Amino acid sequence: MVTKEAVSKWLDAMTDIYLENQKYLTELDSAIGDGDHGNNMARGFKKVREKLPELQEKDIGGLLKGVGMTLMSTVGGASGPLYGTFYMRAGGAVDGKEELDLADVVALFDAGLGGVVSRGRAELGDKTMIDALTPAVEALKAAQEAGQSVEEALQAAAAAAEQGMKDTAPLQARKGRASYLGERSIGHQDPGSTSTYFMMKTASENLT
Amino acid sequence: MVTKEAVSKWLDAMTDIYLENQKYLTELDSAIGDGDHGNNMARGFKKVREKLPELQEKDIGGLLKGVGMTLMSTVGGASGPLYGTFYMRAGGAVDGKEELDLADVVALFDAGLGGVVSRGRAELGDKTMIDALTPAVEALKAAQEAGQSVEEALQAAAAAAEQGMKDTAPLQARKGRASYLGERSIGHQDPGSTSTYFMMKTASENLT
Amino acid sequence: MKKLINAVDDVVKEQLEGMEMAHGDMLAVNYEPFFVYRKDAPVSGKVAVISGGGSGHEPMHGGFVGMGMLDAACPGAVFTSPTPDQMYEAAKKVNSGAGVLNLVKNYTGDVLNFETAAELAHGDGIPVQNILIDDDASVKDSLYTAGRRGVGTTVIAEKIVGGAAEDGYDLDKLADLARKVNMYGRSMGIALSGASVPGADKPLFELSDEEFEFGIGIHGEPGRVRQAMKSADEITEMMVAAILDDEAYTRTVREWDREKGEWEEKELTDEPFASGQDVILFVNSMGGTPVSELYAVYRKAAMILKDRGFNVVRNLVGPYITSLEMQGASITIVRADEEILKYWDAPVKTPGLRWGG
Amino acid sequence: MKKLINAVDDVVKEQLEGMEMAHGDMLAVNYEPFFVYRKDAPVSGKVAVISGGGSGHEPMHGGFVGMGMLDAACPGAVFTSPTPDQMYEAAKKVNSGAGVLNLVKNYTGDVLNFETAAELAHGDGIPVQNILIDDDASVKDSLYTAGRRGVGTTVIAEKIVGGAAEDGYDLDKLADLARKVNMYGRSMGIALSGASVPGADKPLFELSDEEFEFGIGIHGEPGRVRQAMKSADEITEMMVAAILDDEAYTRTVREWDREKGEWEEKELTDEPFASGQDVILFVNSMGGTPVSELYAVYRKAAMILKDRGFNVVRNLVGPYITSLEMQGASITIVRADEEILKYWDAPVKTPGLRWGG
Ligand SMILES: Nc1ncnc2c1ncn2[C@@H]1O[C@H](COP(=O)(O)OP(=O)(O)O)[C@@H](O)[C@H]1O
Ligand SMILES: Nc1ncnc2c1ncn2[C@@H]1O[C@H](COP(=O)(O)OP(=O)(O)O)[C@@H](O)[C@H]1O
Ligand SMILES: [Mg+2]
Ligand SMILES: [Mg+2]
Ligand SMILES: [Mg+2]
Ligand SMILES: [Mg+2]
Repeated sequence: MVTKEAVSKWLDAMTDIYLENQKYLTELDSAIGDGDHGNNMARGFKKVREKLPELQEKDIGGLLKGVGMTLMSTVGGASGPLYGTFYMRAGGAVDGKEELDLADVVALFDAGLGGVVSRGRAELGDKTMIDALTPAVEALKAAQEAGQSVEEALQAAAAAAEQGMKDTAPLQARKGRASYLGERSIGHQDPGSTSTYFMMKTASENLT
Repeated sequence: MVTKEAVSKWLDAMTDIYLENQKYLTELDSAIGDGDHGNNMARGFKKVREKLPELQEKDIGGLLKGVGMTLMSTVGGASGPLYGTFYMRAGGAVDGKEELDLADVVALFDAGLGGVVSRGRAELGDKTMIDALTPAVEALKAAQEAGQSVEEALQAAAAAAEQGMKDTAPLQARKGRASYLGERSIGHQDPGSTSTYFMMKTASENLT
Repeated sequence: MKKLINAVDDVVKEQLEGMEMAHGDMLAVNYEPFFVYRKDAPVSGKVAVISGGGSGHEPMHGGFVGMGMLDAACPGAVFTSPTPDQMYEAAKKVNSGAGVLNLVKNYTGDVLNFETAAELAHGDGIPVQNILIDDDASVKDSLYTAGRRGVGTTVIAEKIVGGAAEDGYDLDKLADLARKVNMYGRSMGIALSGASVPGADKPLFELSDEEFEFGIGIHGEPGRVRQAMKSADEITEMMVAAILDDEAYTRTVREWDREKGEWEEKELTDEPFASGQDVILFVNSMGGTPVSELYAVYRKAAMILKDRGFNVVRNLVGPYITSLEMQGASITIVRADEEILKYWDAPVKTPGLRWGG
Repeated sequence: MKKLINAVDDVVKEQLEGMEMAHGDMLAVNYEPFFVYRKDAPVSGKVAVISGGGSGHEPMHGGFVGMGMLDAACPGAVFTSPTPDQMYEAAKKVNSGAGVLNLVKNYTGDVLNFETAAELAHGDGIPVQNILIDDDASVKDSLYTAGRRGVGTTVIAEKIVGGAAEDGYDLDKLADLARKVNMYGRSMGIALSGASVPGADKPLFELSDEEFEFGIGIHGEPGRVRQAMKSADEITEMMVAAILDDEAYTRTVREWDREKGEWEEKELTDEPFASGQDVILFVNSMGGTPVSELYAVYRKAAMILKDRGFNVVRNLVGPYITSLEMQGASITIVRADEEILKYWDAPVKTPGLRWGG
């Protein structure tokens, strides 16, 4: 079972990884966007870290919804409402819970993905965070069907996200700022899919 | 005797020398001014060349006054009214003449110098064109007293102007734009004294 | 990348403080969350007009807050869309009861954040509508992109919609006018240099002394093509041709259905320009290009328009929608009719645009 | 050095053409010789106000031609004073019989050319006076320099003198007001980058990413000292201190004696600023610095003025007296009294400055 402490550890690890990779994400965004994705994620998760003590008072659903609200009102840009919606929906899927089993974990990420799709209306292959998130959720579902552990499932999801992220490089962007570059977006990895991979990677290392 | 043709040749040679040295004069002005002295002189004398056929109809006095009017209305900046006044006064000193003897030549440059001083109110050593023009006029007067030829007198004047020009380098400017640099103007040769030296040099080569 | 700033994190806040200190007669600033609002808001009976977007485009939008233009402007971080709480709090502050019209530049971030804000305002019983500005003719295909970006027409729309709001238009009529101005306007931009966000150690893109970027947005995004540097006349010809020869443009936008409380998709088609039309010609600096150079561009643009049978009936020349210190310019042409001209000419009193009254 | 220009020799002419095409409702342009004049000049019974100087400082001066400000502006080549025939022809065009006041920035070239022009106008029976603007506090000593340069106070003086001329001041009263505004104003400027004149292959001075130039003029002249780059607050403190702590400044100016038809020397002394005074605070961009950064400077300047007991009663923030695309800013502080405020507030309708009326 995944405890609330594990979820907090995950959020903490995510803050670290976004701060460590602020420059890297921003560089990816400079190549095909406006060079702020790293700053956006760092600004958002610094605020999450600041609020964590207070948010931890709630159950896991409330905690994640609090994260969503925080990102929504500090990140801005495209990724702010998208990740904001992700965590709000993810929290909604595990409302009232103090612990999560694999079914809860799957529901959490699946609901988050649904939120991102309904807000951003991107399709698979548009070269967005969806391209990392969708295979990750599929991997979680496959692992669940195969009767694997939470740990195994999240490891498979992180690997799928990483592959999805890498697979964005050859794509031509059709959503977000990168779409304005037309063919010039080809050959660059999408920054949002990269921040999503970091989310899945830290999940696999902490949600145990 | 200096003929009107010689005066025309002088104006023509001056046009050439200012066009050839447009960049050089501008560079001198960039160091301690606003980087336009070469352009100003070139603009003015291109117009002089254009008007020369028409101006040549007049006597030498009228010709030089026409040059002054032309410079006055095409050069602008500090050098426009200064050289404009120079040639207007110089022309006034030889009104009605079709030929010049040494006394006329001395009177011409002396009157020009007087015009520059009364317009610009600079003193010797202020690091301006005065610093080349004053010794040149003094040399002319000395040559006249020593009973030299026009050619010898103008050669002495050109040499004196050159020395005066070089001697501006160690001076601190007290007039014109260069004065705003304070001590930073020291070590640079004054652009206006350089254009004055070109005037005297071409005079010595053509007013024969 | 030298700038007149203090700590990078304080840039937006301090610029807002300076604005409030300089223009306290016209506007005030809310600091948590950030929004600039009309000193006398809410104006009784008037629909409130709100806009917003990333900072770095000044005077847009904060400089357009005041009588006859915006009731509130919501600045995000530099080049980053603002967050929904800003627009939501601003709406609550400036709504007089007649509702709020949000003018939203079409960037994914702006659209998503303004949509969330509209949902929140609606939840509070505030009549609300979002109208998209998407006039950047450098973006060709709406199917394979996030659609045309909102650029120069935003300034023109804020002025005209602001004038009509002052004159008592209700929310639906105002939304119709805003949609029309947007559909009548098209823009093209070029850059001679890149812009660098505060704290960055290099510009977002770099151009050599021999090239310029054609078809740029206003966020330091690189444009569509990089070309060998040309004369002002040639560059202006390229820009004007791109606007006048632009074909019909169709896309699907989302507007708010206040009855159902949900987003409604609408297909809109902008007709191409046609000879004989009256137009407003707006020549804009990207920030680092001085107004003197804009006049060279204006000259050629006006000549081409005249040659092609258009009547330039109004104009605007200056730095109004900028991209930090980027050197470059944009041209916006907006077809004008009687209603548009009436509200273009209406008095306006803001730090950035001021006439009449 | 990329610019939006065509042939270097046509730069000024084409910019004037663009200006005339854009602002034909307010002004017209004479092309041989160059001057911009008020559409409705000569204005019956009104003293005409003329200014001029090198091009490259736009909107000054051409952008200030119109109701309530200048009757004519005479642009020289870029960074080069205009020639006397321009001011002389302009004077003949705009003189209504009430005479002409020339506002002359103190640069050797401007002074000499305007003096010649005044002599020519006088010769034609036009009542004329030249008033010098010499407000640049970065120039310390009038004995060992050509005296203080005319910078930001020029804009303020053109507005106030233009307002008073509109109100019927006669030539002598107008000259007194112009002299007073100049003596009440002081400025300081800094640059973050150099400017390059059209056609030049490099800027007039170059600054590394780690330094700025303190005490610059508006012609791309290098300043007095080069320093390590600092924060906006620190730079603003240096500029404001240089202005407020500047001591009494004495110099000899030449004004025209219309009776005698000759130049008369006058010794003038500007008093230092004193706590408790009302002031106009003008924060200006040198061209390449966007208005957003000016607000950071304005914020700190206004705070310092308040701390030191001054009342900022009016302000102006934007690119008004520029140096091509130079990045940098200047601060001008002008002591204000009732007469000055009356004519600052008076309506003005020019391309560059517009309010009221
Ligand atoms: N419509 C969309 N749906 C899903 N993800 C999107 C969409 N548009 C953009 N993104 C993601 O957002 C990322 C950019 O985020 P960010 O740089 O923070 O915002 P902005 O583009 O507003 O500057 C892109 O790399 C992409 O993965
Ligand atoms: N008051 C003065 N009297 C005589 N010569 C002067 C004076 N002021 C400036 N000059 C000369 O003018 C030259 C500069 O001319 P120029 O660059 O054409 O004009 P500007 O300084 O207006 O740009 C200086 O190098 C100096 O020799
Ligand atoms: Mg981005
Ligand atoms: Mg010079
Ligand atoms: Mg962004
Ligand atoms: Mg000059």
